[in-house]
Amino acid sequence: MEALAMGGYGAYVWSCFGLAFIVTVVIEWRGRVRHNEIYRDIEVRIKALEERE
Amino acid sequence: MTAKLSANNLTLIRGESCLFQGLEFALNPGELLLLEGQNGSGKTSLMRAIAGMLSLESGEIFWNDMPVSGQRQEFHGALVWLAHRTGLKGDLTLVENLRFEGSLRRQAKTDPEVIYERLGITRLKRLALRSLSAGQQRRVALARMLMAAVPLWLMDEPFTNLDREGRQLVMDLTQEHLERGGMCVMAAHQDIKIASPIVRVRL
Amino acid sequence: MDSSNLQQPGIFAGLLAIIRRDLLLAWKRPGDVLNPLFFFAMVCTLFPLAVGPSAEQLTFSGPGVLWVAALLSTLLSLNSLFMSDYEDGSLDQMLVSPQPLPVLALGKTIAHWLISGFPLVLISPLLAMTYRMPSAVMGILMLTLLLGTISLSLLGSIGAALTVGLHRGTALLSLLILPLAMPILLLGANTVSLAAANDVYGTGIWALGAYAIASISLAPYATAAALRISNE
Amino acid sequence: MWKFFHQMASPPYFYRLAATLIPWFAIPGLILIAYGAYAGLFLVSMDYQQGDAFRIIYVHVPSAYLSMMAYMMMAVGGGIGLIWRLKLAHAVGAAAAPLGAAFTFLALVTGSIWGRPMWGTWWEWGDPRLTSELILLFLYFGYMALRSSIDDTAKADKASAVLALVGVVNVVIVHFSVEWWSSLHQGQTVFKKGTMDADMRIPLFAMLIGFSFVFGAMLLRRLRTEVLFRERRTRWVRELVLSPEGGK
Repeated sequence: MEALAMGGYGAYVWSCFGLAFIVTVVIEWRGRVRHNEIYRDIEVRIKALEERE
Repeated sequence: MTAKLSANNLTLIRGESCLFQGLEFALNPGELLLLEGQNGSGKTSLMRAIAGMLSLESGEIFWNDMPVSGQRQEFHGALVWLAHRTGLKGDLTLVENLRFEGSLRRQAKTDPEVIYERLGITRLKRLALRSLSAGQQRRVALARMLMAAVPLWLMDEPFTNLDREGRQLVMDLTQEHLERGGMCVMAAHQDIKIASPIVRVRL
Repeated sequence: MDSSNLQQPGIFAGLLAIIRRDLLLAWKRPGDVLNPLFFFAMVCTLFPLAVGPSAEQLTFSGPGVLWVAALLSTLLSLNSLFMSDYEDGSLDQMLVSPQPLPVLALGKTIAHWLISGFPLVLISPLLAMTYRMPSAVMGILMLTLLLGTISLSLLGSIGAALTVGLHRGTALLSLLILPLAMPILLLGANTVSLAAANDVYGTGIWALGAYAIASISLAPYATAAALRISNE
Repeated sequence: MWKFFHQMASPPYFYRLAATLIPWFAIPGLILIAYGAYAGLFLVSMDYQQGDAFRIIYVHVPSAYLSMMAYMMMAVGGGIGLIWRLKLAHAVGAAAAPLGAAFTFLALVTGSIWGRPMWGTWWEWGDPRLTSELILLFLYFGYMALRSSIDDTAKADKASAVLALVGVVNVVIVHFSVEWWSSLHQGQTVFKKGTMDADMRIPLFAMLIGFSFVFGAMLLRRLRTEVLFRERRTRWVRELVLSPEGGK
């Protein structure tokens, strides 16, 4: 427990590491969501074209 | 293949649509290149590509059988561009506008007064261009073209805003230019009556 | 006026021609010259109204306020640099001109500076006086503004060329140019502050001079490239 | 050599290659970060001046490093794209910008959190690095705003490449002018050079390399998205989508 408190600086240190984790995860997750959206749009458009032919 | 102005395998993509693909032409002195097609078929885009304002997806335009991209300044020194928007300043007078243009490129030996007279704009010399009608402004743009001593005229829809007399004048001027050994690239959606050889490109 | 150029005119003739044309245009529309000046004067007036007329505070913050006002006023006038050329087709004519495009871009920027930057340098002592700036420092203020507005105009011409023809041009231009212009502001304002505090201020002047020379020689190429891209 | 580059730059090839490469970047990166974070948090003994607060450098420094690397990549990619007309190089700029902005933000916030116990304030204008980092964030905003306000992708690519090249010259000027400015005002920085022991440095290197690898993986994933979007009208994308195994 004492190791986690970091001699009173625990809140600062842990919030930095936590924030780094959150920012990285969020930006990666947003990237994946965008990829899937674009993929789905292309898929829908191409399949619609296929059916018309 | 030898020609003064030529192009091979031009492909142009604008946004989502392919305007033309594998387009070719060759033009020699005394000939008119006529670009035909509906509105929006890419006539203006092709003109802009010839003038070097649009980057092509593929293909190359040649001037004296050398790629234009390697001699842009020389090529631009040999052409004038007459576009839908005149590129003249409404706040300046006819003379002020043409004087500016004259300091940028080589000028013909003809006396400017003769050119003004021919185009019927002598009386308008001291007026700000803003106060002239669209047709009169068009005639000023024609004056700029005549005053430049260049072999190649690029004319995008030169007949718009002109009355019947004006249209005839454009055709006469073009004819004279071609007979002198000049060249024209013209985009028009009406038929033109010119005795010189015409190279047609259908878009 | 000799209008029978049988030879292709040189680049210097082209440069002078475009400067002359733009000055003539500004002469016919004096509002373009006066608006940035009024804006400059008004921003300088806002500050004492906001923080109070205490002489000590005004002396202390004068250089900074004058410089921020100059920066914003230059930015305001930059938006129209290529706008009318784009709209009336003159930009197309510039692009197919036998004159090199960087030369024409430089000419337009010089004309712009003569219209908006230079008058601002000239009236700055007047406003500096209201901030109780000692007259010895005013020379330094004018020198830094002279060098700084040249750099700002050139830097801004790149931004103006990139945003010409875009709908949200004005706001976007500020967003692009302000971070790029921060070093100029920082050097200019702090040099004047140092001079006001009787400190050594040479570094800032040299740095501003170097910045101005570098931007005269490099910015026109970037502006020309940006114009070609924007007008495609 | 040239043939290799051209093959690399061919979109369908790159799209598949990137998918196989991503785990090769992500897994070593995550292992290095796990080690670096553990060592930085628990194994390394605390700094005698700053106490345990100095452990923040283990996220701050890699973020600041990546924020500048990403801008460099945008500029280099833009330059290559303009000169050799390589569309993939332009895509690098589009993919790197949001990542770079995120790491710049991270560097700013961690720097500010670190400054709080050191200076007693969340923001200290006198610190040259934080100020430079803030200007860098604005440069990223400008770049992304320009990109998103031009609809035509090819045009947006070229315009933003010019901006990135102008910006990268400016980053250097910003750096030096801000240093000069803060020296005038007796600015202080908490990041001092040459005061680090070897056992502090090794986890920092691990974090730097780990962050770079993870950045690489994230960049590759975003590049795949860019390539897919830009090539959406082509035959290979059509075949990819219609193939039974799909191509996500």
